[in-house]
Amino acid sequence: MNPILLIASLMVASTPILLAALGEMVVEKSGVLNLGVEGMMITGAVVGFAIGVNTGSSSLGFVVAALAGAGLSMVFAIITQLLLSNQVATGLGLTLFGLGLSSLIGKPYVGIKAPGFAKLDIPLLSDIPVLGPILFRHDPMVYLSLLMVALVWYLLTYTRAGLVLRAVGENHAAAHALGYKVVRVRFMAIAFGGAMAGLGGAYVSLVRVPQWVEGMTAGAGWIALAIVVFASWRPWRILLGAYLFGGINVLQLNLQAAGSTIPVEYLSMSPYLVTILVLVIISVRGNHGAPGSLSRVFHASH
Amino acid sequence: MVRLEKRPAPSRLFSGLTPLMAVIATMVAGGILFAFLGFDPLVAIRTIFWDPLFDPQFGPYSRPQLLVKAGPLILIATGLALGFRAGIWNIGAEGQYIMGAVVGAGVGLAFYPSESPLIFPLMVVSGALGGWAWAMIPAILKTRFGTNEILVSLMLVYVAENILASVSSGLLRNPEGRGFPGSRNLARDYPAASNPELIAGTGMHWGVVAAFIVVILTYVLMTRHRMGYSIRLAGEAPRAARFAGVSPARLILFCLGTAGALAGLAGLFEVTGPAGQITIDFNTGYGFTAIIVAFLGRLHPVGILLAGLLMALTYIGGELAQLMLGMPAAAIQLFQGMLLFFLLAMDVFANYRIRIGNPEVAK
Amino acid sequence: MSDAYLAIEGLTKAYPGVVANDDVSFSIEPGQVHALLGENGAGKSTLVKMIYGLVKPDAGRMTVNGAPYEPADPHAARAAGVAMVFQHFSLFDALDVAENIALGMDDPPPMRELSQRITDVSEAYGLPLDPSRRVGDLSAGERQRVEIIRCLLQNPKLLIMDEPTSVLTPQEVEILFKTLNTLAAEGTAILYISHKLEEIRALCDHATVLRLGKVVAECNPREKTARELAEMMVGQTLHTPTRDYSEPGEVLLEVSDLSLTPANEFGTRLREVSFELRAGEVLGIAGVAGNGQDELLAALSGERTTAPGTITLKGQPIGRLGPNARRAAGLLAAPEERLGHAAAPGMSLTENALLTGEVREKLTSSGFVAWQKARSFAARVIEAFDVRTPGTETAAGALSGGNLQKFVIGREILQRPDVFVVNQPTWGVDASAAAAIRQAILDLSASGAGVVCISQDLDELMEVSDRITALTEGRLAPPRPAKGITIEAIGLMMGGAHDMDVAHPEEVHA
Amino acid sequence: ESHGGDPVKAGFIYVGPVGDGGWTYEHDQARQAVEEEFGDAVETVYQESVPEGADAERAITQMALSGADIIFTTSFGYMDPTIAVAEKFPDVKFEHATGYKTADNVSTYSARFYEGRAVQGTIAGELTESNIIGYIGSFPIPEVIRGINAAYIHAKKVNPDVEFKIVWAYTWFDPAKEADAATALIEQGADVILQHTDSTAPQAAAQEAGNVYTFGQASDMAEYAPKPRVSSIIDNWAPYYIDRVKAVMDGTWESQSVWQGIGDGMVEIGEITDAVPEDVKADALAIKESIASGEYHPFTGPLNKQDGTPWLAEGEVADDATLAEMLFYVEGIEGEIPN
Ligand SMILES: Nc1ncnc2c1ncn2[C@@H]1O[C@H](COP(=O)(O)OP(=O)(O)OP(=O)(O)O)[C@@H](O)[C@H]1O
Ligand SMILES: Nc1ncnc2c1ncn2[C@@H]1O[C@H](COP(=O)(O)OP(=O)(O)OP(=O)(O)O)[C@@H](O)[C@H]1O
Ligand SMILES: [Mg+2]
Ligand SMILES: [Mg+2]
Repeated sequence: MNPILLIASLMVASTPILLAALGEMVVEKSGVLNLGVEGMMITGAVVGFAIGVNTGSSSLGFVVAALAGAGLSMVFAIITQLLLSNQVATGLGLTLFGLGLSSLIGKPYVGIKAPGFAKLDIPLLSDIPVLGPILFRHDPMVYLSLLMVALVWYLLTYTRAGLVLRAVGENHAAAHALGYKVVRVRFMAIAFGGAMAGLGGAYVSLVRVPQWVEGMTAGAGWIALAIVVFASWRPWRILLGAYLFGGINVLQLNLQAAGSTIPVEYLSMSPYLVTILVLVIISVRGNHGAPGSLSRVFHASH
Repeated sequence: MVRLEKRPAPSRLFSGLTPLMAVIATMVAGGILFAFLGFDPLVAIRTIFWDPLFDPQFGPYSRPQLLVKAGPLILIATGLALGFRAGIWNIGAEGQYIMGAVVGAGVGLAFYPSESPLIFPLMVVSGALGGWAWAMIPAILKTRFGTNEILVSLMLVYVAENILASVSSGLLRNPEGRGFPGSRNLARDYPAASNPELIAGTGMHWGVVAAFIVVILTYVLMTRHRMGYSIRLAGEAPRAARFAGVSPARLILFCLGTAGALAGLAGLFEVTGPAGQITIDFNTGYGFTAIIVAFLGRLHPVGILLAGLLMALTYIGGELAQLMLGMPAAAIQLFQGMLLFFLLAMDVFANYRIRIGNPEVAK
Repeated sequence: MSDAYLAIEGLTKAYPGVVANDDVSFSIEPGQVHALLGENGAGKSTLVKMIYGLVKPDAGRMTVNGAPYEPADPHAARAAGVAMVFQHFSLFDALDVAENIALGMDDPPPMRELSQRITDVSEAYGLPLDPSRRVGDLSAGERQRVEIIRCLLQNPKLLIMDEPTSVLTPQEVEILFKTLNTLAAEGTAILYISHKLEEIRALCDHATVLRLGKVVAECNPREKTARELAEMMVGQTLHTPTRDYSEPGEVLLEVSDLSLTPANEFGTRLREVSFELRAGEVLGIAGVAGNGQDELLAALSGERTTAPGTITLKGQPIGRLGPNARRAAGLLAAPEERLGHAAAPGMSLTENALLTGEVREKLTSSGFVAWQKARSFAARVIEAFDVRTPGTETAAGALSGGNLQKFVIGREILQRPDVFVVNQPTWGVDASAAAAIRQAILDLSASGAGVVCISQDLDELMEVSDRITALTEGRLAPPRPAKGITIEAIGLMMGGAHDMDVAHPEEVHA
Repeated sequence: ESHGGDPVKAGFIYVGPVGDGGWTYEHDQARQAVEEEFGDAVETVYQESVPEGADAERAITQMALSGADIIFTTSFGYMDPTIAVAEKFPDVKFEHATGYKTADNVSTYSARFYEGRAVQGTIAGELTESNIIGYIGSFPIPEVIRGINAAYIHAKKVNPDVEFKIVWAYTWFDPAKEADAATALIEQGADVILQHTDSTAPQAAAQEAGNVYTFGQASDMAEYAPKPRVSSIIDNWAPYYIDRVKAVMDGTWESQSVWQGIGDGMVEIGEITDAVPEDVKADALAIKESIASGEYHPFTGPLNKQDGTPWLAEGEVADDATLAEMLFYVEGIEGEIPN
């Protein structure tokens, strides 16, 4: 088993859930629970693919997929933030809606090959032994996802916008009393979450697979939601969680391929079991940190 | 400008009216969607909402099927609602449903080909225990280590799916099934283990009966019993619940355990009745759909009963629309999503008054 | 009127079913300390929220320095020089002090600079604060400081304070008043809301009295007695608690060497608390919130259990028993936080009656709730304690603070406890309701029960207690007879260790 | 009886969405071929994404109620529901794919995909340079195991040094996971990948890796030709469906149980591309021809089971019953079948 190749492929395998989970974390940091990640991802997947095929440009596909994810998330935002509906049920509805929408949109695209998406082969750097293949021979989205982790972390920790976002998620009544537009902040966070889920979905259809097939995200959105909980709402832990989950998945397949004697059933359950195990260890050490207003309805009386 | 003004108490009139308004709004929006896809909107709407109930060709068959489809949804959703009321987030009912079916069927198959009348009751108990045990994992991790139950219960769904795949091509495989995955057919080939239709043509099997009983029991539990009171109190004000002497750990164990047992029961009734056998793809997402049903029913047993029946109607109506009109399954899914959105969005009228226009602002 | 900083004319605001402010007019001049008085629900908070841009008036107008003033939101209000300390804190527990303060400013300097300014300003005003601490870890008094510093950093022209002193020690109040006087002297107008009329008399030079949303009087509070002020608010003559000192009876409750680690990271550790309580006696426990009051109440009510022998009730060790077992044994309690602890805001009064009445009032039989009995128990509480509410099916959260507090206290007292433990019985409650509650406590002890009354309000303690002690950083001072004790003496008891320094972090985390 | 003016109504129950690009997609292609063949004389209806289990019986019943004359239930899991509904509708003809239970009005049909696997195995064995062939399995069921065995036997025949590495994905369809599985196999040294899952993700992974060969599964996957996809097994249900609908029209429909392969056209071998050397292509075509003509059976002795016990003697041919229930590897394959 070659650890270099393993790390390189886990980075690719984890990118969709990393993107989606990071977006959802920002949404939850603002105090909103959107369970529609799967629906937004699959919509991003089909729209990104369709645009990619029609224009021949995967990059454009990604951009439009992000817009589509954000657009779909606005349905959720309007219903939960303006019409004050229950977030859990609305999010589940969004998943249903997104799955249906995507397969309608995707009908003409079944069986078509995706346009290519060039890898960055950063000269010199990619030739460094060991690190080169791990770090410098991926497609731009892998780097973008890492950059987004850093960016989200920086924005949340060091900027005023991030501070306001956290404040709104922590205690929306107090944030409102100080004059912050709770609903507006949440709309923006939800849109960001939608865009990131859209990107994650498009990564599946344009890079990972790459093809359009109905239902192709196959539950990645749920895993992304779980990663947010796993990460206790912290950006770098999102990276850890996504890479851990993706990594174990890749590792177990590699172990199978290498003819390991561990029974296959156990191997194929291992990503879920290890995630639970790590979470238990983390929670024994007592670290939770769910935003205080998470999934609570906010209504300001005037 | 439009403003929302909270009503002192939810309007009874609108609580009754909003589901109706939502259905009408969905018909209009859905009609537009169907027209856009090239279907006659009126025919489409009629096929989905009317034909399963009243079409002379399908009605007699579809009406009882509503109960068959709604039964497991209601059974699972009532259990989930207990926890949701108390702020306990079990979203792994799908896994508990699988484990109930696997354990229950496993126990039954262990006695094959017994003819004892005790087999089925024994399976019912083991099914409930299977779901209960699976739910105890997140419950115990939560009470012992404070581990988040959302993640654990969700991850255990995938583990249960793996177990299902494994037993249906291994441990529980039908020895006379020519090596194909899947257990013996309990409904057809193992009378002592089957969950038959109780009154021919009604769709009533034990699972439906159980769903109705559970609705009544949870209604009584929630309104008359101190456990129901404790659950509502814990969801409403956790500190007050502790002050009232409610033990949070016991509540977690009770709510997760009950939800798990009910999901397990649902799985057992399905596997012994409508589905008939354990297969790799035995589970069809009831555990997740039930979350929607629970919230659509406003976490209230009677509401859940109605919501379950409504969901079942859209499923069966959707099947007929596919069959009769050639409508793609995706359009039905989209339509169901829309119905949900409208139902949830219209709720606002029950809880808030809509005020239009700005009151005179000081000039 | 032309020299007024803020002038209000005819402000009106209606909520469904209630006119919170009805044609309210008055003005505040620079340097004036202006009190806003009124019963619970009189409309004080609503009025100041309109000034701060949080609530839009239905009618009326405001001017600042003669120019029309229509704040669209709090940012606009802050831009006009208005700052506000909220009645219910507007703080974020998971964020640190500096972040909380930055959120209250429209154009905060970079964090490092801000931290420095926080340190500077807080020291200049004698309100020390560590900018890097998490607000969730702070005591109530410290949290109050955060709110005040947040305002001070903006150099406000008008400072609104909605019930700021309910959580401060006498020393802290003194410092706050000094600060406010300094500010007033510098020309800042101050609008001050409090139910503590003696404070109003000490601090304010002008008062506007609201009743049912209308201005019913304006006066100079220094020229009135507290009683006169209270009667203006209520619109009728006020009844003061009466008491007769009697000889205490046998020991009912004995607490010995009670130590308790806090349930959460924000709590205070109890350290070897010991006392005894006799029949017919009220033991007053003074101290600033956050010094272990919540933990003491939890340990006594049974929410937290301890070694059996640490708490003895009528000779029975009860340390291991849970809340309901203790209720059965005769020990009842009323925690400080009404909403969410003593009562569930979303539930009806009947359901809230069941919350603690289940055992002693036998409101359940074999697990099933006898709702009819619960309802009539709630009705008895409402009747006996003059709780103003449409009926037993009203949600607890819809009651005003004072009325809910009467309900909570009444619910326990009507169960005829042998020992009653109450934390902050009149927190934020208006004068007439507070008087009624104190009277009920005295009546209870007169009937032979023992009462532990934990309160920050020293006047209140002096009024009801037979013996007084103080809880400081989880330690209890030896009780002293209340007769003849002075406020200063109690202040010393509770201040023994308590100077105005920030508590040492390792002690808080201990 | 003949159907005069009324069109025959043919119904199809699909397990996946018609857009899955694999199993269901190919069945729906065949349905369209039926429409094309008979025009107005036939009406087809279908219901997609019907879960196996509780919902299947209802879907089939409703289809029968709607007046279907013949109903194709296209997944193994529909077996018992098909039989149950057939009992209630004796005048409706039922065709169940891949099962083994028949009745007077229920036929079964299935394809001998393992014949195609033999061709693939031959090509794979000759193409591999690392002598490692990767195989992505879905679930450990006879159908899949048969394919593995057939491919292995023929790869071994042309390349005695060949070794199979098998990964079980435990899914029929999860493109991302299939991609990971392919990548893992490539990392373990495989330079030819066979798959028994339905998406093209492994093809893409192979293309990305460079010098790796793959085969289309269920559908042709021609978009990845000429390389990495060098050939394919295509499910071609059209001839059978046309045949059976015709039988209903003519009133000649009778219950039967068929297992058809290359010779009948139910299993097609997709074009072998030029990425395959001429001699290899010739070998592959030769074996395909001999299977098609019935002259050669892919499971012909001498063959031993994995543990070395004899299975087929020299020249002996496996019987269909054993093949149908095959749950063992042949000698030479390493690893255990899960369970
Ligand atoms: N957002 C709101 N919606 C509806 N009614 C409200 C709202 N806020 C206040 N009220 C009502 O307006 C009236 C005045 O409330 P307000 O909070 O101004 O009283 P207050 O004088 O501040 O009382 P307290 O001394 O308890 O703080 C009360 O009857 C209250 O019930
Ligand atoms: N959004 C609201 N809708 C309805 N009533 C409200 C709302 N917000 C506040 N109130 C009511 O306004 C009144 C005053 O509320 P406020 O928040 O000023 O404090 P309070 O509950 O009276 O507490 P305290 O007695 O400590 O001042 C209460 O009767 C409260 O129930
Ligand atoms: Mg107020
Ligand atoms: Mg108040």
